[in-house]
Amino acid sequence: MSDLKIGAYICKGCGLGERLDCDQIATVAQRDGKAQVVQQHDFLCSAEGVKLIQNDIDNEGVNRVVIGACSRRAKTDAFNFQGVTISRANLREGVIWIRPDEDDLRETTQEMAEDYVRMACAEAKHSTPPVSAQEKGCEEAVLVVGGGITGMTAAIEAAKAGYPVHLVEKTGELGGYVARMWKDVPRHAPYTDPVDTSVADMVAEIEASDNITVHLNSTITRTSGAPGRFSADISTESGSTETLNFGAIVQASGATPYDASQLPELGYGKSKDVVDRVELEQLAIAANGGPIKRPSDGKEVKKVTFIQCAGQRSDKEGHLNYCSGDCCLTSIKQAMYFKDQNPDIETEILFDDLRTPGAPGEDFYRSGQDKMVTFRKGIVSEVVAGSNGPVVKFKDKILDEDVEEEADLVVLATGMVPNSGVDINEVPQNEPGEWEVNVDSILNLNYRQGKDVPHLKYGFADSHFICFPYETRRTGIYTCGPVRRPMDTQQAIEDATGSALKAIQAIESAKVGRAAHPRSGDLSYPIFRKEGCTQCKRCTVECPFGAIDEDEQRFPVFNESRCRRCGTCMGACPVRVISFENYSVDTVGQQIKNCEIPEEWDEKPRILVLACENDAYPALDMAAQQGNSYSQWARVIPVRCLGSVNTIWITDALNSGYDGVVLMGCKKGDDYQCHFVKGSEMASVRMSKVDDTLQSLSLEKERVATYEVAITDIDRAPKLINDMAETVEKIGLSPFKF
Amino acid sequence: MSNYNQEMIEKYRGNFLKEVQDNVEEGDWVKMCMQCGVCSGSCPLGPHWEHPPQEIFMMIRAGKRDEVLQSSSMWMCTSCYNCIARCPRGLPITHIMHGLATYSKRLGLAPKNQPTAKFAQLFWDNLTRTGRVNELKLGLSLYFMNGFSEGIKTALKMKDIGLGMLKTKRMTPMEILGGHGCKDKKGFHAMLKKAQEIEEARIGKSGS
Amino acid sequence: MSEVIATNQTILVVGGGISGQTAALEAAECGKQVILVEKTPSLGGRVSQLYKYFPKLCHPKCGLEINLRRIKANRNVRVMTLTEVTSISGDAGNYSVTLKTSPRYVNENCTSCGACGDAVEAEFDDEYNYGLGKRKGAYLPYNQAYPERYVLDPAIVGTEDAEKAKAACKYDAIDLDMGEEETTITVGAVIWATGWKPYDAGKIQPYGYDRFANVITSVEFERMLDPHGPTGGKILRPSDGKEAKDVAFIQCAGSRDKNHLKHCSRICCMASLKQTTYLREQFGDEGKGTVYYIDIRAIDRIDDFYQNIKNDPNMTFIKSKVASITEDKETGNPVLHGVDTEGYHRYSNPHDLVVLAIGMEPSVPAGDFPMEVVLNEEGFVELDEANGAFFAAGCSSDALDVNRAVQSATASALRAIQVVNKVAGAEG
Amino acid sequence: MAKKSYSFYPGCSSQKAASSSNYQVSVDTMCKELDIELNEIPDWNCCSASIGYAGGGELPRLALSARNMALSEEAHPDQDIVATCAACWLATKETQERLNDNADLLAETNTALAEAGLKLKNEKKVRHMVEVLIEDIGYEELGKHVKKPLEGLKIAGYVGCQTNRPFGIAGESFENPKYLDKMIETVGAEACDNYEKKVSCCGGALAFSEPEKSQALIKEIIESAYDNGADMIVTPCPVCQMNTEVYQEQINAKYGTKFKMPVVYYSTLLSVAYGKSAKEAALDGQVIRAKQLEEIAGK
Repeated sequence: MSDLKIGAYICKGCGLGERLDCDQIATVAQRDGKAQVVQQHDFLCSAEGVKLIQNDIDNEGVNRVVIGACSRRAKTDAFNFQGVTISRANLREGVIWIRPDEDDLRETTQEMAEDYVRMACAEAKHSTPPVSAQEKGCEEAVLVVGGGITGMTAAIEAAKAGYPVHLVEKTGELGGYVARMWKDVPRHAPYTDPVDTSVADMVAEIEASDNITVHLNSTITRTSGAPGRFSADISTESGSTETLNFGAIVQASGATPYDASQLPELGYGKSKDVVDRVELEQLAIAANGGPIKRPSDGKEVKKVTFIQCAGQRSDKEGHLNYCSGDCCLTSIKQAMYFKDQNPDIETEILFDDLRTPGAPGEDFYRSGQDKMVTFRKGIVSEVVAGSNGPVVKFKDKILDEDVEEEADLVVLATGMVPNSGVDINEVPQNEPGEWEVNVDSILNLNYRQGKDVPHLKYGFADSHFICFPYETRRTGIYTCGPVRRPMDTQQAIEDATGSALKAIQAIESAKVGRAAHPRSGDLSYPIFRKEGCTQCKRCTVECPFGAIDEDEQRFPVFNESRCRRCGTCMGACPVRVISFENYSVDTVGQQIKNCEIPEEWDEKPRILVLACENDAYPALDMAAQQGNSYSQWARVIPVRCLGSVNTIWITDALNSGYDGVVLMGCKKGDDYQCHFVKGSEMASVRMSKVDDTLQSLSLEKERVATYEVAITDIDRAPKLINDMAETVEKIGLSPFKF
Repeated sequence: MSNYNQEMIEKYRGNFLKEVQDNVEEGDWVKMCMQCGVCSGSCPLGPHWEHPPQEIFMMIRAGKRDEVLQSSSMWMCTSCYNCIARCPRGLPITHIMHGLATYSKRLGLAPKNQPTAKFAQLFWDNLTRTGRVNELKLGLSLYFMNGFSEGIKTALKMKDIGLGMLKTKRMTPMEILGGHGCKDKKGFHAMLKKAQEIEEARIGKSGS
Repeated sequence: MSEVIATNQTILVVGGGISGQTAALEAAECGKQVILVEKTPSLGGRVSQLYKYFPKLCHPKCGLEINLRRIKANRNVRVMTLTEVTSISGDAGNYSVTLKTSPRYVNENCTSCGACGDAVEAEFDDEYNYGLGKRKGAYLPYNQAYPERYVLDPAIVGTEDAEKAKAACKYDAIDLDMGEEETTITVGAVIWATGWKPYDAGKIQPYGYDRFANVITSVEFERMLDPHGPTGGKILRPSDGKEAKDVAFIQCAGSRDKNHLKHCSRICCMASLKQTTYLREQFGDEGKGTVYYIDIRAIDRIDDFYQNIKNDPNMTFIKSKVASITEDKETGNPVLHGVDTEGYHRYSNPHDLVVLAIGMEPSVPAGDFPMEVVLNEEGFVELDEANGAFFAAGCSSDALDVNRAVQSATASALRAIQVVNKVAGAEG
Repeated sequence: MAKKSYSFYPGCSSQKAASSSNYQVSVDTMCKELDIELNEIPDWNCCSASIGYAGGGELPRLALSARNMALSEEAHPDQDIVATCAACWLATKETQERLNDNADLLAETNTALAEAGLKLKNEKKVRHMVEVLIEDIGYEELGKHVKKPLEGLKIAGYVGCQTNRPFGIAGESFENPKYLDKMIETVGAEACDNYEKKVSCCGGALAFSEPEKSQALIKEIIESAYDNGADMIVTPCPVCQMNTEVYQEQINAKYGTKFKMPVVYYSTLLSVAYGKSAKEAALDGQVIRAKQLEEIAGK
């Protein structure tokens, strides 16, 4: 890398030229910002303006580009230069749009603009253009854990795209739960009749594929590494272990049918003729298309009653709180087993809400009705033994009456329990250097934070479940199928296909050292200075993605391709030995320091705003776009995540005379909205300790405020800044102005 | 009649849904109801129904044979077709109601004093006599359907209306003497007889 | 327009909503070349018009910001707005696709400074707000629009307004001579992510959407909540601007109905449950919601969202498809008529406002596809070998929530990659 | 416009001295003006409306309408069947659809028809007179014949049930059909836009057997017309017309109302606007006289 050379480019378009003294700004860039090249342009984002900059890069050796124009969110197509750092001083959205155009405000508006240019130059000075990480993994194989319909699909689809796959199944055969079904719900129009499960076809396809290696009777006894360079021990029942390398992992560990013996009130265990959904499949397989016979005496079933939501959607002890999603379709399918064999068999489905969504679902429901399956909105209280079979006691909600009905067979539509391995909050990881296989774990990760992918509510494996359903907190490991959300076969197949793509993407990204979601493509990575490290473990504990391990001396071990570049480790580090090339304690710290702090008698406070770059910062941009305004005293710096905010920035700011600090991050807690999951939570914990700092400086604690700000808080975000300005006015300026 | 009822009870042994499917006009639609209740809420006579259509469909599935067939509810139907127009599952509810009414009557289970049941029969009898409705005779037989003295009372109550109609020549006492009718009464009656026979044969056959 | 470079290893993604964005990005981040075409002037689709997502009650614009940033940063994705596909011919791995691009009348010079918008006078119904508000004839489709460029409404071209806009622009960004352009490109696979549109509520005649001001659709209700939407984020009745504190939600408005859409639109139950929280958010204990439903389909692990709302004493659930709505002329209140089927109770309930949980209809009607495609009866694209390398993503494949749409889009990206990888393999 | 010819099914109530004989008079007047030829189906029979169900089963009822259609095919093989009565139209059209959908039923019906020496092909359309006016003549042409615009009159278009559901008029909705309003405007009068009871049921089927129930419904229909400032009601259905007109006195007696709302047929309205005499327009058939129309007709 050649010598650092800053080029500062000041745009005069979009009213900047009229509202600001751009010559003065150029002078500031040169004088304070130490920019070697400074240019002004009437229309910087025009082809001509872009060419001007590119020319300086190509011919003048400019390698730190400072652009004083619009927000970093705007004109990204134009200001897209390779091999240099780009710092954007937000003069448009951040200054002239957010401040009223009035003569007596010109001075403070100009000060804002000048500060932003100083700050951008300071950032430029302390950044280096990121180059991708050293530890590029180049393994191409995908490890698929779980040989059910989900895992088989993931394997087949990844192989079809040309990637080698190892499919690990703990039992002696592929197919999982679906293989134990007589038939499945249709997956293609017309959605009218039960169809073949297709397990046999898939097994044949897997066996025929050169790209897929199957490991039966096998489990994963240890997984280490990172995307592009995972290493997994595949151990068989007989005790042999094979260690193989992988680029990415798909966890398709599925779900276990709920244990119906927890439902004695529904007659399970008391009457042989009360069965769960799995047992009904077995009865159907045994019947092989002939009459289904009941377990107690082998009598042909003439009347069967299905009880929906058995042990589900209930907060009773031992029940599942959730809806397993596929049981309505499954019961309709199973009722059709009877009807298709003999239309005179009475089949009744007792439900609370019938859940057959989408086009396929509703078609299948209608088909069930057409076959004269009887649907009844009824809440079952009890199933007891009768003289000829189980008696179902229920309340018919439509007819508003209590009913007792005898049936030959009762089927409990029981739910699914995810096989998500161990809960890392409950099961501590082995100490570094020690290792013990946990038989309940799916992946046996050697990660510092625990052996499996973190769990969400009700034990489902981690997944961001709205915009980015595949994002787990373990980079390169993708959960799919019912382990992450209850789902039917059709959805599991779709989900598996998606997860196979994510695995392939992780492999391709790892090859070139690019970050995974949400900073996908980011080439920066954490640089760690071991000398200063005190082995405090905060970074390893706080990393939302479990990317950092510990060596035996308790020094952190960074795994770049597991890292999502949020900077939470950097924020956590008390001795500030962690940084990124283009985002570090210095790049932000120097921006803070390079803002001019007026003398106390000027009565011009300064408020530092650290805003999440994805939500709060765009909210402020959009506020500007819509003509809102906020205090001229504010200086806003975007941060990757509030989790990356190191308290030193706060302390430094207060020490150097800032009068207030506002932190804007995302919602935390169960319904967190932080893209880095725990970043904003970590920040709030840290900030709660800032009070001590304030106390030690004899400063009022109102001077630092932390808020949860959403991207839609277009009115609120400016107001929060103004609130701080008012607070400062009330309590007075900081005494730390030198 | 009651024999027929007994026959059906034995034939279907509690599977009333199937009985309806086999024997009631458009009865094979009953299974398709999803209990949304839009029919019940759409009926202009709604408040007068003991059991609205959607509930009747549920009762059929729940095997409440007597309660359904002896109900006066189906006789509330005015054939306004609101329910049909709105039913999300496309059930021809009006026709099912008519079908249930017919079936209950055939079984001898229809409520004995249901006025519309009587009127509907009178109407049918009236029109099949000559092929066309004789409004005057229909009116008179209606007034007297509950006996002579009731009939006089009703006729008196309705006399102003009759007078109005007479005055505007929209009614004529001459009609009592014969009035309108088809010429080919023979063919007309033979056709109806045949249709009746075919239908009875069909019902007798069904479900067996 | 600069030349579009595409080969039979390029993936064409049609539709710039959440599904199309996802499919394009997931493929591009695997290193594939992608062309993303969008019919309207900007990316975002339906989700950009939502206030919040269930079940986390987070803001769709947050995920949209991430996706837009990914698109801005990725050189493998080329975005073409105002562009539609008019025909597709050829076979999997080698399709010839004709694209039609309508004029924006604004070129790349646009800085989105807004001067043109200030200069013009004519106003039009704002599509972004489902017509609840107005926008100018020169406009930015919405505050997060990408590309962040203004558009001229074709209706002002040729009028004085267009000249005013042109005169106001300092950057020579307004080009009134732009015309429709046709481009033919070669691609290996097509991902069809054209999404859904709200069913035409006026067709559900008994609910009087076209007759009663205070009967609105769920998508319009979402716009009301936007702090910068047509009501400034307040839940107000269109008839008189009064706060609507007692709101009825009618489920299956157009869905599960052979007179309208035969299918269940899946999202509407959760959407209404979510919208009941807006009442709490805005009016506290004074907010009252009543949900009229056939079945509450709060599927899978988010059933607890339903349970929580059911336990809220201010929220009432009535198992009933509302038969009809009339209007109380004095109060302007819509009055809902029907039967609570649980035990047969008739009701005639007045509410301040009625929100129709409107169904999802495939955006592209059967018959309007640019090639022959296997659809189901409801008009959704089936996953079928006969479709070759034409893969549906998101709501063009079924009525899906965002989570499932994204899953579907990700899966379709892999299916497309399988095709182009095969082409690449064959070509060495 | 060239003469248009149809096979006509008048129905029982339109016969001489029957309850809607006035309807027939005004239809004849209107058709003459519009050059519409109605050829009566020879020897037609009653359709059994929708009340015959208790006595007749499904097939006998279908046979009734089938006979009329077969007779029409025989006598006027090239002509669509047109009915003026809503119930007649509905019963016939329903029969047509049922038999079209179900080949077995058609075969059975033909077996029955054979007893009367008839056979049904079931090919010609079954239409309501209103459809002829809207689709074959058109509003514009209807307007061209107006000689005396009915200015100053405010009229509530009461569509009722059976001309509206389940088939209705093409392009119109079940809940808010607008064709009567358009006709009202075509003849120069003002329509009540917001007439809420436009498609409410008058309880026709129960008018005789349970009059208190049907009269409660009629009361609302009349009341709403008054609320909307209507001078009169116009309707396309003889059952609706009769029910809403002749029971007003009884309703007044029971509820203490003072209803005296004329209820006329669209054909009467058109006839008056076309400059025909009160007698030609059948205004003498009104039990509640439509004085404003009489005045116009008398001018």
